[in-house]
Amino acid sequence: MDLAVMQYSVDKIRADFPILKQMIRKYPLVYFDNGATTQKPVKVIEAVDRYYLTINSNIHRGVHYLSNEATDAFEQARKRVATFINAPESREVIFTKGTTESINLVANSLAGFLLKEGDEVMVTEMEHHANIVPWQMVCERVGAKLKVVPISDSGELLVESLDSLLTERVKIIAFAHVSNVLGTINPVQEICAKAHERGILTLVDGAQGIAHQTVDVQSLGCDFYVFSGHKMYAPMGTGVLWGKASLLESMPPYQGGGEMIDKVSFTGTTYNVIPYKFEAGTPDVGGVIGLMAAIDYLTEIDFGSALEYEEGVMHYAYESLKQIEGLRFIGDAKRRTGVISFILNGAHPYDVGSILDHQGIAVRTGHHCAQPLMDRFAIPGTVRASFSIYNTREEVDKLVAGLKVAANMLL
Amino acid sequence: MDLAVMQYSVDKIRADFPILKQMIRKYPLVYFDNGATTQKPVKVIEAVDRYYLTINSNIHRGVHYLSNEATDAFEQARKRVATFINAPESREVIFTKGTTESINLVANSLAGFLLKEGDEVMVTEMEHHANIVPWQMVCERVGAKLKVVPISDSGELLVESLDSLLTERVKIIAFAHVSNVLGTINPVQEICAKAHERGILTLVDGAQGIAHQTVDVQSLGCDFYVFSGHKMYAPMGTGVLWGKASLLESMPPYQGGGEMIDKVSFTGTTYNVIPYKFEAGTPDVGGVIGLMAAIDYLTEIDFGSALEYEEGVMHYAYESLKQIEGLRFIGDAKRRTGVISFILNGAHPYDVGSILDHQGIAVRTGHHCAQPLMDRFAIPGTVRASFSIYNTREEVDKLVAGLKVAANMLL
Amino acid sequence: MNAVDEKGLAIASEFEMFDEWMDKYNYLIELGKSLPLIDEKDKTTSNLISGCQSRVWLSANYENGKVYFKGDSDAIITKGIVSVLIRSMDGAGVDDIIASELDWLDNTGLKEHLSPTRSNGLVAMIKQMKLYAMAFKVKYENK
Amino acid sequence: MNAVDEKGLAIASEFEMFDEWMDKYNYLIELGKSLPLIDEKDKTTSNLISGCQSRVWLSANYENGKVYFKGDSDAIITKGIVSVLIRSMDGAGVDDIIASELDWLDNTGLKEHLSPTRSNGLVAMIKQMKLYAMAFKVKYENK
Ligand SMILES: Cc1ncc(COP(=O)(O)O)c(C=O)c1O
Ligand SMILES: Cc1ncc(COP(=O)(O)O)c(C=O)c1O
Repeated sequence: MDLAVMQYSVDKIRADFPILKQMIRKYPLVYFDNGATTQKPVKVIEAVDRYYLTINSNIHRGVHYLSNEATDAFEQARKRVATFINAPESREVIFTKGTTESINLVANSLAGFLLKEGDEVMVTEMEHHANIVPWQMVCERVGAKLKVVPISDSGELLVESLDSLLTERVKIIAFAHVSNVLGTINPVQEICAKAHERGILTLVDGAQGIAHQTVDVQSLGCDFYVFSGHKMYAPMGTGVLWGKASLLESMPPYQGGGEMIDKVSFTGTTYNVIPYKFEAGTPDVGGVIGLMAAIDYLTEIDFGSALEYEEGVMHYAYESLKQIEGLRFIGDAKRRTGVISFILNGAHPYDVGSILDHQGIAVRTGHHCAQPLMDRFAIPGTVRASFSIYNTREEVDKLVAGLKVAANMLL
Repeated sequence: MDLAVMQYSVDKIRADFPILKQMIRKYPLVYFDNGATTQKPVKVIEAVDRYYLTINSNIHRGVHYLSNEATDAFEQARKRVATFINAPESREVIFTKGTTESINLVANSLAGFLLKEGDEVMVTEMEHHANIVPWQMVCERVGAKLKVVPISDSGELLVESLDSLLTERVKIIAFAHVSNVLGTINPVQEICAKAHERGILTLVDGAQGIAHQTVDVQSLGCDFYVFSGHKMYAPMGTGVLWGKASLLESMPPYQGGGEMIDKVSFTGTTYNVIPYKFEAGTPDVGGVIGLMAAIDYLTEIDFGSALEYEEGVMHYAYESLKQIEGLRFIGDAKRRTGVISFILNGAHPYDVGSILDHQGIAVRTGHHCAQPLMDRFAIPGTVRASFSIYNTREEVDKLVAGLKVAANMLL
Repeated sequence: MNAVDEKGLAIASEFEMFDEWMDKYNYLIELGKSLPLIDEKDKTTSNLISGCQSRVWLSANYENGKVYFKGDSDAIITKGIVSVLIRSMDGAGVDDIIASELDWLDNTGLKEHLSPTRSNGLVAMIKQMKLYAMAFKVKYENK
Repeated sequence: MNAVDEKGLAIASEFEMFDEWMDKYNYLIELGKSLPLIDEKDKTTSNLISGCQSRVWLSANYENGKVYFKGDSDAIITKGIVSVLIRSMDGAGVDDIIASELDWLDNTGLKEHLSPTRSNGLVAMIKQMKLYAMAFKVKYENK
């Protein structure tokens, strides 16, 4: 094949995302808020439409044609997700409405079952609230304790500290694959190995990992991997919990309802097999089909080269932002991806974000649902630019120019 | 206005639902599985598309334009839902992924808070598993007991029995507005009055009520009303929990994560105000906007006359089905709506459903996630035809003809 | 090709003759009626394969290197398919049953009833038939 | 129209003069700098209005039937809007503050910062200003 054909064409990719042509306040949209949610390619939007226009129906146990078609598509999506993260079996893939629900599911299912009074749950100082609060709530309920792995000033986990922290009281360690503030890529394999040596379960919050890494749950070596579809080009309201079959099988269900049961009676109820045991109620069939379409899209454009391209843009952004006087990066880990956090010294992130917005540039500002991390760095918040496969160097230039305007106005 | 113009035109309505033009096994689709999920009007599909094509963004706390637009639309939808069910305040409307999640939320939030060891939860013999299993699970956790209101042979709640059943140990009674098997419309006001006299909370499962009744939560007099968007012409994966503000405010949160917090630290976390306290994580913004579009659509076509029309078709269906030899209705309450359940004596529902399917007619067969009700009537399942505002008398005729074919083949 | 799939292909060709679904289903229903029925006393819970939509009973015997099945279902269409499956495997050797791929089911036009999500007990029944064959192999042919 | 909204309309017309967002925001930032700052010692938690994006401090005094406000914010744009709001209400009577409708905010082009979901403390601050007025009314004018 011609090399030119094989090369990643960001123009072609951008054409797949109609929203990128929007004008915001008379400026062309520059969207650097991908860590919050990515935009969706037209193929995803169309796949969901096609579902509603041709086979919409409630799934499972239907005797009629539409119901069978919809069920087949839904179960097809499960297989596609399994392949995407290299899960050994598709029944290990549980559809949720997002990372948050996935973590709540695991935390609550383990409460009382694995987690007892006096036990400990380990999280890290760089976690998103979604990977802190569910554990806090569950710990409070069962009388367990939440412990925290500290990080360095450069925003890296102090992995050495695990040797003393991972005592026999610890039942599970839950940590981010990639930090949504610092961009730090955590050494998942190393942490999982340390945990498993001691018989401790591992949950990896892949909300930011899934869109910036090719994920292989088997080589990562974790017990649970969770992520949100909407951060990887799929519709809002979609998410995944992957877990090892043997674990999921032994865990009690989370929500009760239709579909997750085997037999219900007032004298006693028995539960369905996985994955259904954890999928109570009518799922978002359209959303899940959109998630499948997103995976197909990423495969089609060659996700690997897309990520390589994205890394290039991000690297360019680092180098460019470095030139701005008074700009201070928050997070300086050796292995980083996806997001760049910074503050303009002397300017409040809210002001910076507002002024960028007036130039059509979308960034996120604030604590990014990681208040403990803000406390760790003694800052009220950061400005965060987060990247995707459709961002360009020209957009980075606009961000830099916009920041100079902000600096001029604010400092 | 001309009377002819004001009249309900089912042809016009059907034109709004593109899927109804599908051919199934060479027959035009006859969709009588609306109780499982309704089809979606093109306006709903387009509203969601428009969201993804123009303002898709993560909501709340954004400093940028798209985020504000998306947030405004999301909060607009909350107001629209509040108006639709006549809720006193829009902050009483909590978005969930469906009835099942709404009930799990209430049950779990009340566990430990209101529900303690020795207490009782009351449900009825006609409940969907979604309104049984969450309560069973929660009762088991806190050591409470699940009690059951019996029904008559005609499928009506024995409301008199409440006088003795509603002891002071009962903390909440949860029951269906409309039974998804029998079609029975329960006397919500009467039950709520009896419960409130005794200081007992009330939760109404409106999954089947919402699409077949105009719902006014204030006049119903309940404490919680829950339903699924996908059963009322909105996208899959959408749902609502309405609850009285004073109650919701005092209840502890259900899931933990972003958005539902006020301040997070490892020494202690405080929670946000309602409705946000109960909306952890990124919601299905597109779906919620679709739900708003569905409400707008129903308002536009005059939901009241649509329901009147639907009742007419259903009445016609009763009269027509009655003529079929050996057909036995399951459920014969005085006030009924939405669904008709029956069995062809001597034929298994699965066989009947399969043969109807081969004639392009979609019905649901089986236990309809109401196994205790099946046990009550000592049947393995029923054939269920469920109705919507786009069904016609001609479709009823096809159902009747299809059933005669089934009877011929099977009996 | 193994003996089970060979027999199956022949059965499938019977079904391929029908142009009309109704004729096909009438034939299926007839087959259901001629199913070697499981004895009432063998309709135990251990022989029951529970699906949400319909229930299937299945028993198996081993005789001189061959496996013989009996079955039943509460739904007649399910029963017809039980009958088809039993016809293809009845009297076959354990290895043929274990090795069978059942691709010919695609040709019968009944495939939709054999989806894992249909929950009529049939998918579990096929698995059960193979499990019986494996169990007999271990027990009587232990090699 | 009450005195607060009258003053507000005049303030809004200042903003309407700007064609360019940058000029408007530069002006807003200037306003923020000239805000009658709350004393450092009054920056207590009880005077703090917490938003996720920025924080606002507000204090109020009652003198001869009139209410006087001081405020601050850690973000300068928020501070500018605090300043605008205080200018419109400062020295007004309790009834005028309570009755004010603040529709003129629509004309400033700053409305987006005053969305309840923006969470910068400003919506809560407006509520707080009115609450102060109501409290003073009850305390000093009890009618
Ligand atoms: C690291 C991390 N974890 C969890 C979440 C929560 O994801 P969601 O809101 O999709 O449930 C996010 C999203 O912001 C995140 O970045
Ligand atoms: C009465 C009733 N309750 C609850 C449910 C569950 O609704 P969902 O699956 O949308 O959560 C249904 C849907 O079948 C129902 O009919």
